[in-house]
Amino acid sequence: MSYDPEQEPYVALRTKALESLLIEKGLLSAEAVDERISEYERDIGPLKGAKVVARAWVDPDFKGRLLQDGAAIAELGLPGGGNLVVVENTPSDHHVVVCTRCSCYPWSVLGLPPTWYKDFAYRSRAVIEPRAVLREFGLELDETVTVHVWDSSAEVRYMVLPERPAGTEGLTEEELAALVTRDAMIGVAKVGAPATAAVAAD
Amino acid sequence: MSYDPEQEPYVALRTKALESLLIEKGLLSAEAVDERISEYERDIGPLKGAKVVARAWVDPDFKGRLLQDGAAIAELGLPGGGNLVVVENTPSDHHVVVCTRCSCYPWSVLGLPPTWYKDFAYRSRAVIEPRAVLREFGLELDETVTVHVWDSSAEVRYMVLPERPAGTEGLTEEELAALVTRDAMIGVAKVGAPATAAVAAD
Amino acid sequence: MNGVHDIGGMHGFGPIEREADEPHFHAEWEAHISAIMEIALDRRYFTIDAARHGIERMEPAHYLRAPYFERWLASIERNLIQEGLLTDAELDARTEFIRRNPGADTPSGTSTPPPPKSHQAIPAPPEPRFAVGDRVVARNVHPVGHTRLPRYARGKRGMIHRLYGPQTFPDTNAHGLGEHPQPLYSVRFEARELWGDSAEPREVVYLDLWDSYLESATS
Amino acid sequence: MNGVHDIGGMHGFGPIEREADEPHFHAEWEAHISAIMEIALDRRYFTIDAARHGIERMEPAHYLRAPYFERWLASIERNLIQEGLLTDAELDARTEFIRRNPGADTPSGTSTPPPPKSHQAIPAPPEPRFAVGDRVVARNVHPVGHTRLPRYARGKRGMIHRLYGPQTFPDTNAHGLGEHPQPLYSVRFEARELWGDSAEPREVVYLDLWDSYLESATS
Repeated sequence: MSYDPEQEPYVALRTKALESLLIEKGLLSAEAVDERISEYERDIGPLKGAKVVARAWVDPDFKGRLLQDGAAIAELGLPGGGNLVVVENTPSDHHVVVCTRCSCYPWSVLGLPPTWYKDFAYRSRAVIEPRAVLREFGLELDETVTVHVWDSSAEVRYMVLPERPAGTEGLTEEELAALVTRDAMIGVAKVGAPATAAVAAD
Repeated sequence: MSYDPEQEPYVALRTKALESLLIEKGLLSAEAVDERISEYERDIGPLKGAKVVARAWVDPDFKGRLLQDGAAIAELGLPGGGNLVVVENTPSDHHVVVCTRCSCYPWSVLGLPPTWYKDFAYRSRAVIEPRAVLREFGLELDETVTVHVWDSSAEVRYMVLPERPAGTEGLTEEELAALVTRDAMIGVAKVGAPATAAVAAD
Repeated sequence: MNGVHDIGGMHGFGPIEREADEPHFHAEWEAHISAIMEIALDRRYFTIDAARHGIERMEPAHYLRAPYFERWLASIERNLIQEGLLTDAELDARTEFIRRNPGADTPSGTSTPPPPKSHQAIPAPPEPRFAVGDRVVARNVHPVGHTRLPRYARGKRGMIHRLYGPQTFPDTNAHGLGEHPQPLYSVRFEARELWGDSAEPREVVYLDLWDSYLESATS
Repeated sequence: MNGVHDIGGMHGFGPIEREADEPHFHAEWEAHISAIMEIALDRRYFTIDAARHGIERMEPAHYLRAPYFERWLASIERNLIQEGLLTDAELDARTEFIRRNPGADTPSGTSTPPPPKSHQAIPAPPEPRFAVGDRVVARNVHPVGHTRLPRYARGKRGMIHRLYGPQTFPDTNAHGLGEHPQPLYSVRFEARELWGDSAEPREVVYLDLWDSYLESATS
């Protein structure tokens, strides 16, 4: 098949062909596709995860239940915690999440994954040189810190509970949630103090 | 850089550019390149190896020296045996040669390697499923035979001494050499008896 | 399978490239592929394990060259064709039609959707063979089919970190051979065990591994 | 490095494709690349180890996509540029000139060839640590640089099958860090040790391994 690069990319044409054939065969409805796409457009990214983190920071009992079982996010009205495991960063232990074989990601709390999470560089390197990877994200860990890498090889999904930054004692739960970034919940960043949060936000 | 597929392939242009720059800089002479290319054109492929095999079949003392040290090919006036190791196929042991990480090959006795030897399929599979690979070459080994796979990872080069086929008792050394194929000296084939040799030859 | 997708620990893929203000999708077709994949999985046209394996079976150079959602497209195609729901020729012809007639109508649905495949009877999962703290070895296996046990962990010693409930076994489910749930474990590996002297200091790696991927380290 | 070139034991590369009556080269440029490579090695513009590593450092998707002699071209370019004998810009410009002026003369040699690089002093190789029949383990290492120890053998037990004389150590020589010759051994591995239950019956694999790739299996 000849392909003119001035035209639509071949994958776009092929996708239209696939969708149209599936609709013709009654295997798919255009409405169902549109509905999913609207959901993507409404995707609030990592805001759900940020709410979970903020609550865990202000409510030690909730934090305990959350670390025991990710299903505790239901207490915030959030679905999808059934296969969620939350791991907690501390001054001595840093956690970071990857999926080396495909792109498993905690969608229920973080929304759609960034492309770098799905790219070969992150997938290949995070398990063998996590400190070098974190350095590229601007995060230099002290050599006394243990790095815990979670390679999501099954249907369990991992989210990192970042450390609460200093100087946030007076903030409300909502203000705290606004500090929490997607990258901090993947484990490739820390949550910055309020003064620096604007810079650290993704 | 724009590239018109009707023109010469980009790699051909790039090769010309490389050669012309090296000549301009005095790092290469056109004559030296031409001389090498003439050598390739005169390359007699696996005929040297075939001579070695035939001699080993008719001269047990030579065979002993050859299996001890590939440098014995010098007795036939052949250079390049200094890093050569010859391994002998028998009814109980079958040897096959591969280079999984690049394309190391016993050029001094077999000439230029075939493309399949350098391709990913052979390189990846020969060490993990040699019997399946040999089957694709039409060689079904009895399950009692041990398969020895030589992955050429250093500057040693391996050549297989195939089994002498039955029914060749009356043949001269030259006639025997004519039966021996490149594939048999790589170890992906056996040497056929004279009646079938025309079919088995590569 | 020992495929190029099993990329953990590989070198040569360069620095991590981040995009500022990245959109959810970089082209409209990507959102459509994502939606079609989700619907196909919901309707059980194929399983998530078959979807992953469909990506893994891409020609290796194509896998490395294709953008992310093109890999999904490749797997959707392969699985639908394998299930007999589409043919490659139909897809080629329809693609060509759309290329020649941009914006033209294509036939709308003429049949009712098939009912979702019913679940097969699922055997009861075996009891967990290991407990938290047990020393285990990930088996040195190299199956040609789908597996979630990465090459970098095979033959390596670890410790059971946590028990999870049983999960569908991908190695059978990806091939339509049944769900055969098994106990799943979080297994903790010291980086030094995985990478030898090349390991960074103070690193541990956790993998979620099924019961049959593991052997007792003392056996 | 753990690169895509380290392909032994991988799945997914399909059947072996043989060509009947295959010519030595499939295009004229291939013969030229082969000649240029041989001359460059003879003249010691770079070492065979650097040549191999130049191929290994190709972008992985390019490595898998490029025909064989294009991989040689890539390595020659990279090594000559690294040695300061050429620049990428010169190559781009000359390629463009030849594209626009097919058949036109290009400048002929204006300088005399540099004398071949003299060999550096080569340290005496250490004595072999192992003897035929010794049980050894290939080290579990994952260097980012060049190595000839394939991933499939790392951490695996074998037996010294044969001693060879010392050979230049590729892991240093590829990086211009000296020849540092070491004893070389033919090491025999049972396929079952390498591939576990996935091994074919009655198979052994031999690798030529340098002294420092090995540890005693009893230590």
